[in-house]
Amino acid sequence: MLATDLIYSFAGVALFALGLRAALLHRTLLGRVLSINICGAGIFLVFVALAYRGHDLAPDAVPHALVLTGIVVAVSATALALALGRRLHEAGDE
Amino acid sequence: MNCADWNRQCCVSIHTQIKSPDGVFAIINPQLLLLFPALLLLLTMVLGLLRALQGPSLQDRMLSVLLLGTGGAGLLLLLSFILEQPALIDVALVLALLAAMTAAALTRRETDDD
Amino acid sequence: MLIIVTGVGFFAAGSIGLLRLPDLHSRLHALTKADNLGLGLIAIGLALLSGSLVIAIKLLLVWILVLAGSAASAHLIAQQALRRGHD
Amino acid sequence: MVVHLWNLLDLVLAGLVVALGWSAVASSDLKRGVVLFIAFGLLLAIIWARLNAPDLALAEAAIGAGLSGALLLAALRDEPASVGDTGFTQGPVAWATAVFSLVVAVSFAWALLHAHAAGDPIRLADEVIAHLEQSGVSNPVTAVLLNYRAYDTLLELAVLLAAVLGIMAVGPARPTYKPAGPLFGALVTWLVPLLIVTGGYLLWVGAHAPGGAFQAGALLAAAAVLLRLGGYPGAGLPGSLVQRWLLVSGVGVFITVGLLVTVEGRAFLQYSHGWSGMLILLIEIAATLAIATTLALAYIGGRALSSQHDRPEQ
Repeated sequence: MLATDLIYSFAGVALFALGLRAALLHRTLLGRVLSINICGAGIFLVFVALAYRGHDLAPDAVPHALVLTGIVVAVSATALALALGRRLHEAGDE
Repeated sequence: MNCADWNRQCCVSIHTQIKSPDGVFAIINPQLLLLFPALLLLLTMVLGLLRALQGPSLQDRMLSVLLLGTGGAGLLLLLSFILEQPALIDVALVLALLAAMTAAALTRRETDDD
Repeated sequence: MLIIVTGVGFFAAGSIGLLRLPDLHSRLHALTKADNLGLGLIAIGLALLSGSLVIAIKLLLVWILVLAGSAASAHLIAQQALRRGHD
Repeated sequence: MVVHLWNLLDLVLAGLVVALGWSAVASSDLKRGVVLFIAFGLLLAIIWARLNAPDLALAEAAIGAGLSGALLLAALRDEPASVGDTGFTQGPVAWATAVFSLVVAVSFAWALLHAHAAGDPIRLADEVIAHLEQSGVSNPVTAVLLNYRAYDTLLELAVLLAAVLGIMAVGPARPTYKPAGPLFGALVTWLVPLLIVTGGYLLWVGAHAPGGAFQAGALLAAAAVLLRLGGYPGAGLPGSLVQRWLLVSGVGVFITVGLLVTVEGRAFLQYSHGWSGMLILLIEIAATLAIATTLALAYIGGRALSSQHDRPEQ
């Protein structure tokens, strides 16, 4: 049998690498922001997979708390990046 | 009282209900029988997602995401019973509350659209 | 249990419909009906299984909300597709 | 048997999430990317549920599957339609990047594999559970966030504040939406009160069950986003002065509470035992309002709305 934490943490690593590659190669801001979000989600997945301790044991709450704030911070940072991009775009038009 | 205890308490009723009539299911955790429908549901969601990959139009993809949302709510409900986590019903509730939001964000017109 | 499996069956029908039907409007039609029925059956099945009134009410609430949400979404998507069609 | 079923479920979920993540960023068609990213968020919520992390599943359902989708779909409208500067960088740089990512991934995976083979590490989980009774709450995640590692959470709230100040500084809000049709309008009037009630519920149960300030704040922000999508330009937010007070209230109350306990001769943010439950609830209420306002303004994408009304119509 395969270990659950390994399945998901490998998926997280794959997402991280795919997001990293795409973030470096995308030419549009929105594409890069999307890629970085995928990248971050990969890291979250690794964290939560490592916190998992099977059905019967309560999972480790420390990584959960880190990821929880991470999710909220990620969406705010995304919004900031998009707002900056919009401003840049407007400034370019003038 | 920790989290796991709290969850267990809330789901005790499920245990007793399934186990009591005959001892057939008592050997394995009865909730795990729900794993079959959960897996089937997940596979149908994979099928539905092929439409999101194919498109062709943005609306087609959105429709597929809508299906994923409904199926996801169903899967969360099943998981809440399998894993004995009543809080997952709340997650499904949040998903249900926001089901219309993405479709609205996609289709609503801004005031300076023509 | 049987109700739940039937519910999953409806989901399967919805997914296959989404894949095989030729155009957007017939897909909309197939999807919204099959899925909502499927989720409803799963919710009812689980509500019967839970034997708890609070949980049963919550499950029904989830179903009703998804029903309302997907009706509105389907309406919005169809409306936009029509608008696009006229352009 | 049962174990294999779980394995199958895990493999399908993990495979699907990687496939979705990959296809969301693999194409230069950004519309496709954004819609697939929303699907990715939904799936992530299911995975958190599977991995026994209901707190995260709640937050992801509200944010990953709701808010950030709405945010990105709105940003899609701003994206220039020109074809000139889109797509991917090509050529040797692309190859080098691919190799680099692969090397990173392989070394990362190798480290994980070794960590796994080394057996169960020393964890903080047991410490968390052991001191739960003294923390004032019985949900371990809330205990970590607002008691054991309250410093981190305070700084995270400060990061959120900095982000929203940045958003407000760079320019005016996005254009508003046309008034909603009857069906969607009715849905909004039904959903918004329900979202607010659910937000309050999650804030309250956060002390002993999955939920808390971050989830509640996200739900309240979702209510504001829905209002705005329904054609209310103010998104139900209060006037700009109250808005600013709400924005700083999270950090403000946190620091005030932290300093007040020092009067008692304790360290910063080291609550006394009898009071910790109350103090945590107080901080959480303020944090919820601050997070909700922050995320709502992040969606709106600009300065306070009162100034927006006197913006000339375009």
